Amino acid sequence: MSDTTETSVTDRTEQVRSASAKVTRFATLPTVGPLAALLLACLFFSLSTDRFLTGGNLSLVVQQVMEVGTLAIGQTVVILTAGIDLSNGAAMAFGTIVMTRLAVGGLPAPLAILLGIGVCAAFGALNGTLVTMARLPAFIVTLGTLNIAFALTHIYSRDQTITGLPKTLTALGQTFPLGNTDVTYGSVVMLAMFVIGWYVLRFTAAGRHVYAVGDNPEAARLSGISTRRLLITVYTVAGAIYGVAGLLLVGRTAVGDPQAGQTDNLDSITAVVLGGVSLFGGRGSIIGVLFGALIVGVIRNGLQLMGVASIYQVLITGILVILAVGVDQLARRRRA
Amino acid sequence: MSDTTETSVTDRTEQVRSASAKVTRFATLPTVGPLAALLLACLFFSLSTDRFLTGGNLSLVVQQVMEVGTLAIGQTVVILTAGIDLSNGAAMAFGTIVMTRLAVGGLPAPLAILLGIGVCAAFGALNGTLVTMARLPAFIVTLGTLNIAFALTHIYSRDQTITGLPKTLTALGQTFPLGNTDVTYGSVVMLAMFVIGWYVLRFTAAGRHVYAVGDNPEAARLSGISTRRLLITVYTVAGAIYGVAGLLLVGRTAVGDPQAGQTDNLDSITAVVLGGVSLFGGRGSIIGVLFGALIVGVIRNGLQLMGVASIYQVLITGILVILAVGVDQLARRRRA
Amino acid sequence: MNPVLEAHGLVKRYGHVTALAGVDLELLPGEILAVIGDNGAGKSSLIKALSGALIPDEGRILLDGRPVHFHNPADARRAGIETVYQDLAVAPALDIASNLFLGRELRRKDLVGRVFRMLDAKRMQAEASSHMRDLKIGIGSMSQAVETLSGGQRQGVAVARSAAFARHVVIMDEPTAALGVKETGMVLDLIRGVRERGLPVILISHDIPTVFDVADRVHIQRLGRRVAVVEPGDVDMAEAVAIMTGAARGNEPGPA
Amino acid sequence: MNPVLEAHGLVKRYGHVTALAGVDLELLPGEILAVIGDNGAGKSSLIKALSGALIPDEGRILLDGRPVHFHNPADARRAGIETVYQDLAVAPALDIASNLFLGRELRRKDLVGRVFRMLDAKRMQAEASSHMRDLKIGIGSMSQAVETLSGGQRQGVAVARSAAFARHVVIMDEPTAALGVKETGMVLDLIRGVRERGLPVILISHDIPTVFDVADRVHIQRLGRRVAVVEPGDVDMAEAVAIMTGAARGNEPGPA
Amino acid sequence: GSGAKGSNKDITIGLITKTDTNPFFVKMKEGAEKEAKAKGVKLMTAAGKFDGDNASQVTAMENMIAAGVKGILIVPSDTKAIVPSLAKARAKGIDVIALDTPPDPQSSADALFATDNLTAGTLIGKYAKSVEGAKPVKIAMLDLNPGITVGVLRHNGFLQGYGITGSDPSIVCTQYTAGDQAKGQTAMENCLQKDPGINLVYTINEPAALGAYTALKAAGKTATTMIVSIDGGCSGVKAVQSGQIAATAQQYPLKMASQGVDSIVAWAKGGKKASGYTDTGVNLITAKPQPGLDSKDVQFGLANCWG
Ligand SMILES: Nc1ncnc2c1ncn2[C@@H]1O[C@H](COP(=O)(O)OP(=O)(O)OP(=O)(O)O)[C@@H](O)[C@H]1O
Ligand SMILES: Nc1ncnc2c1ncn2[C@@H]1O[C@H](COP(=O)(O)OP(=O)(O)OP(=O)(O)O)[C@@H](O)[C@H]1O
Ligand SMILES: OC[C@H]1O[C@](O)(CO)[C@@H](O)[C@@H]1O
Ligand SMILES: [Mg+2]
Ligand SMILES: [Mg+2]
Repeated sequence: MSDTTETSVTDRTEQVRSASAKVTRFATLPTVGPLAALLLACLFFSLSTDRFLTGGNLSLVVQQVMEVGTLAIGQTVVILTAGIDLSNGAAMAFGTIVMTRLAVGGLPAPLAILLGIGVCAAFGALNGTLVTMARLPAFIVTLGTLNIAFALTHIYSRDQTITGLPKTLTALGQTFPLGNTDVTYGSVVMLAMFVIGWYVLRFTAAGRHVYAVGDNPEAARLSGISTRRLLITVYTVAGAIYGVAGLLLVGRTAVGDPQAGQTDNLDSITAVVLGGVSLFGGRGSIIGVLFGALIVGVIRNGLQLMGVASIYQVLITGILVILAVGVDQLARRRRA
Repeated sequence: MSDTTETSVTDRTEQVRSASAKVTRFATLPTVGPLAALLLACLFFSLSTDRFLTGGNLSLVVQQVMEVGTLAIGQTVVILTAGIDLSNGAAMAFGTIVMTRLAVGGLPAPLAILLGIGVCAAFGALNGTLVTMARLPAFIVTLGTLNIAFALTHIYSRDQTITGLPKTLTALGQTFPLGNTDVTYGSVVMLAMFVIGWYVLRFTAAGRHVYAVGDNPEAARLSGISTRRLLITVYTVAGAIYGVAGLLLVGRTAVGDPQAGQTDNLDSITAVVLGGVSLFGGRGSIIGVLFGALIVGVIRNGLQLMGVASIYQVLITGILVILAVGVDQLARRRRA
Repeated sequence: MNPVLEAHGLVKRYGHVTALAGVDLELLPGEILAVIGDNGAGKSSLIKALSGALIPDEGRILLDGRPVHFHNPADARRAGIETVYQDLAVAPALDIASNLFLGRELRRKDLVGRVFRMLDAKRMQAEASSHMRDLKIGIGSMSQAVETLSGGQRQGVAVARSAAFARHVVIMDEPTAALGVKETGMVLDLIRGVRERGLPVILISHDIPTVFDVADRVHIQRLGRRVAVVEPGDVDMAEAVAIMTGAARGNEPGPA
Repeated sequence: MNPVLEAHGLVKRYGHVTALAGVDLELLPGEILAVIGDNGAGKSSLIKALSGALIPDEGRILLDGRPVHFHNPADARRAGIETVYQDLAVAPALDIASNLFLGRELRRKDLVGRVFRMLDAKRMQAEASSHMRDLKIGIGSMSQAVETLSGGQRQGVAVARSAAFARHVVIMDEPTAALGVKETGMVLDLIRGVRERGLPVILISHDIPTVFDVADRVHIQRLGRRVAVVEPGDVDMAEAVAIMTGAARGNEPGPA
Repeated sequence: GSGAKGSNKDITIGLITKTDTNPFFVKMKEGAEKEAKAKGVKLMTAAGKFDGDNASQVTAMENMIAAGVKGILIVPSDTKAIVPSLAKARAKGIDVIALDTPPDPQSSADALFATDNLTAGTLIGKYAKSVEGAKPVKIAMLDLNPGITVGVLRHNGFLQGYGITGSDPSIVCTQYTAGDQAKGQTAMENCLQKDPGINLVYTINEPAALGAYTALKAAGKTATTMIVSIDGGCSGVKAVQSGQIAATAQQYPLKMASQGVDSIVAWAKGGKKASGYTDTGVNLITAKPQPGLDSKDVQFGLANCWG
């Protein structure tokens, strides 16, 4: 055995690592796949229609995903803990009806907004409590609260669309110029929330705990993490985020719509999964989810710009969604 | 140390076991919870309205759940492997359109039925192939095929409800008298399929493998089970079962309806989870799923008989669904 | 000398399996107490009760002479008890440093740390590296996911964690089961080091020679009870094994 | 004597970690070949390659002198190779009998079995019981879920399975790591019994005394290569350990 | 050809319907496509996921504006909620025309091409009254969604035609169906549970009517119950022929579509912008005409039906 072999495995690996560390780190990022899929989709539509790659249109895509994108932030955190939230669209809808009705009824708009978000947070807290305290499966709990929120929305709104909203409520739907493109404030709010979510999940203890609980709840518990408190917090914060999504929706449509959000639960889960987050918890990045949400938005927008008939849009969306996650899978395998 | 201690742990336990074996076996059955919840729901509605507990009404409940119940059989098998199938309602709808259009177009009814079921099986095979060969998440794959099946349904049916069906296609919607109650043949078919599903899952090697793959896929693979072939088979068989559900639906409604099945994916998953099957795979009994499907049917029917306004039905359904799974959880804890 | 940690008459039943049938335990200050027993004797159940991972059906636990009721592992951790579980209790998808510091992450000391609670990833990586180096377990990078480690490397992570953070009592459930000769030696050194720091250690192991080498006293368990406590000087290994398997009588009233 | 199982120059890389760096192995008919090495030396990776659980990047495997390409564990199993994996590879929610017979369930011999493929649950329970009894592992009922077993009991299930079904080669990756003294003795007896049946055994273990007690030859691995093959009679334990840790030179060309 | 404002090829028109699942809208789309082809302009289509899905319609409008459409034809799903988006589009200089369903207020679109929905309701109300006469009836009303113009107009029209008010005790059940067959069936089942004696059913459209019929059939009540509806699609007229539906008010979606396309093209080429309401006509179709009531027979219905 020659002398050179005396360097331990540690040292050997350390050497190789430092050499190719940057490359690897990049390739290992769970967001590469979703990003690649997003860029491919953009490339495809840029080549298919020259209206796609304009500042105005890209800003529009972001604006269109702001509701589902924001919901997906809360959904991501819940799914990272190995949970699921079917109630998010319904809770959001109830929140918008609460804030718009109260505001139209004369309550100062900021207070109405706070109450609307608060109602959503309360739904989240209810979900979290049932999931942890009564140890019920998240799927059923949130299916139950979905029905409850849906019913309350229709009862409280008396099924009427609420119009004539004060300016404050629709402020986030306004735009400001960025270069020669108009950008909605709401888009900025969504992007900011993704950044905050990314920061918390990636750089704080609470974030690590979210991953740990989803990865191996027993290990998290044995490590002294209060899994119950964590889960209740997660669902409650997610609820509050849905409230913010509701505010963005009100900004965009300028009405309180009791029919809103009915397919948002599946849409937000789709963004999460397309973003590379595992439905089994503990794995994935929230930045991937932003790309996931944008993928869906880009597909819808691009097909529309290409003038594809609406039923064929559905067909092609089905195919493209599978392709997108296929690209992600390819990216993952390359680094395995 | 006294002599009596010389009996090994084995013997000691064996003794206790034989004594209380029957009781335990019963309490350990994962179906006790769903059954208890079902019975409680029945009890509640029997006390609330005297129209509930009649043969005619109970037969009606079974008939009303036969579509979702049958879909839930396929869904159960898929979920036991730690998968999920969002496409089942859409695949079923496409199957019904295929069978009804072909039959109305003059193809012999049995052949039309076979082709309809075959189309559903083909969708299942596509799902299974993408999930195993391309290793894509089941959620996204089946979301994609959901869209594809939905679009094909509307394109192929030209959005026309297909009427004037030959007798053979609607035969399963006919009734026969049982005592002084009329029972639909379709109900019997659904119950028979549950029994077959139970037999296969519980008493055959294939069934064990389904559980093993969902429980620990790596262990299953290392044990020499061909997990790929198993999964493709599971999705394909599930697809064929959705085709049968389509046939039952045609029997019940006597038309080919391109709009059918749109909420059936969530409804069938609900039945599965209410039935005590874990969404993480590998745990649960298909008999529980039958009870799960019936719970939803009983709640809907009972609230209806009580004359609850429909939006309040939604509200109460939300609450009752949570309560039902709470009862299941209680039953589980008692045996822990 | 008063015991640091005591258990009296702990009982734990799973259905009709009785894992603990009234077990007692005393851990004296600064000692290494080995716990040995056949598979299924209830060793893991015992230490799970001591570390709050399991709530016994009956019995009392005393820490420094005062009764304690651990409702969860966090309670025991707060009391300074660190535990290596037999099934390791690691989060496989998280990296080594995150696993080591799970539940007691280090925050940056600057403004960002205080106001925005930002973790000090660098310091955690560095400290993790140094703890792991102590064990000579040969792992490349602290940012490697635990699921990519070999069986022994994984065990090294769990052992390093407990040794690094214990303030009162260290409990290790078969910490060397997956370790090689060299690595086992390191862990034993580490256990002695912990004793040197004045902390008592409970060590569960099937490796009788090692146990007799390192332990001050040996608690022998059988069918969910303590059947003897012996000192390695007084009793030879064969005798201990005989008691453990029920071939010889221990110095405690055995299972009735 | 021609080897039953041979490997030549197996290489396996994970990113930039090289688990196997061109390892060779020969297993002779009817022998017990021990594989020892530090944590991370690539022992588990080696046997995974031999059992089809992992496809090596380079190298050849020969069974009875003929090249084989195992694409998955089922291929190796069909060739009569049974393996106990270090992480056990059991399905926790399934009962013991189901785990033992997983992938080769027994069907009833009557009409129901032939036509409706009904399993013979009774026979599987009974046979499982008898296999487990051989190991004296002390488990109550074969219908107990594996997740309710103690660490050692679980290992017993995996060991019993491999011994019961092997027709050609048995491979065991640290089969006694979690076992008690008595149970370890049983497993060693069982391994000798397998040899008596004429089947060769590959045994990975960190327990050097045991290895020297039971093995006919010892394959020493280091940094993903075989550095020596020794016979317990020719070399003493200290020497073997020295080779293993790199303190002494082995009888093979070491890692470059 | 080429007109005042350049070639027709440069003109794109958007059509947004409520859903892709109602044949009425499928036909409307086909009509628009045909007309667009004839005029040599491009047509873009989009639809909501369900009747009442405002969010998808808003998104579709935004995308069409981004695609540079000259005009948008829209069947508003939520007649109030869509208004802010209509205003945005019009502010960008786009010609916004509502089809089939008036937005609320109607002036929020440039123009409306639609059935006179109040009249449509009145026609079938009068028909039902003339069949039932003075007999006591139990009426079920299977409505659209709350507060949606087209639903409210037809509902009120039916009441006027029947000569009763909304609080009349003969109305034993009102349910929302979102104009969907499956929901229509559930709604009818619900109503029958409430009062098995129902013998007259008003339905917002033919999908709901077919759903109601299926429920009635399952309950064995088809012989004693009369269904009236609105739409006049080919399968609806066939249902009239076979007696499943007693009468239906026939609409002309192809007209709405083609007139809508024509009007946008005309404006884009320098003509006048259409404004106000254009009635696309409605006819009562029945196999059993009532004395004193204008109606067309099944033959007429089949000749003029769509789908
Ligand atoms: N969750 C559980 N459910 C049912 N039985 C259990 C459970 N956990 C442990 N047991 C049983 O309790 C007994 C004691 O288990 P324990 O894990 O404490 O043994 P141990 O002494 O640590 O064994 P080993 O040396 O094999 O690790 C065993 O018979 C085991 O099967
Ligand atoms: N999936 C994987 N990804 C990355 N690295 C891996 C993976 N599996 C194994 N390794 C690395 O390969 C090397 C060899 O691992 P292996 O499990 O074969 O070692 P071993 O000799 O069995 O060790 P032990 O005695 O601890 O079980 C280790 O450094 C390990 O970290
Ligand atoms: O759902 C209501 C819609 O249904 C129709 O009657 C077509 O079937 C439309 O005229 C109406 O807008
Ligand atoms: Mg143990
Ligand atoms: Mg190993």
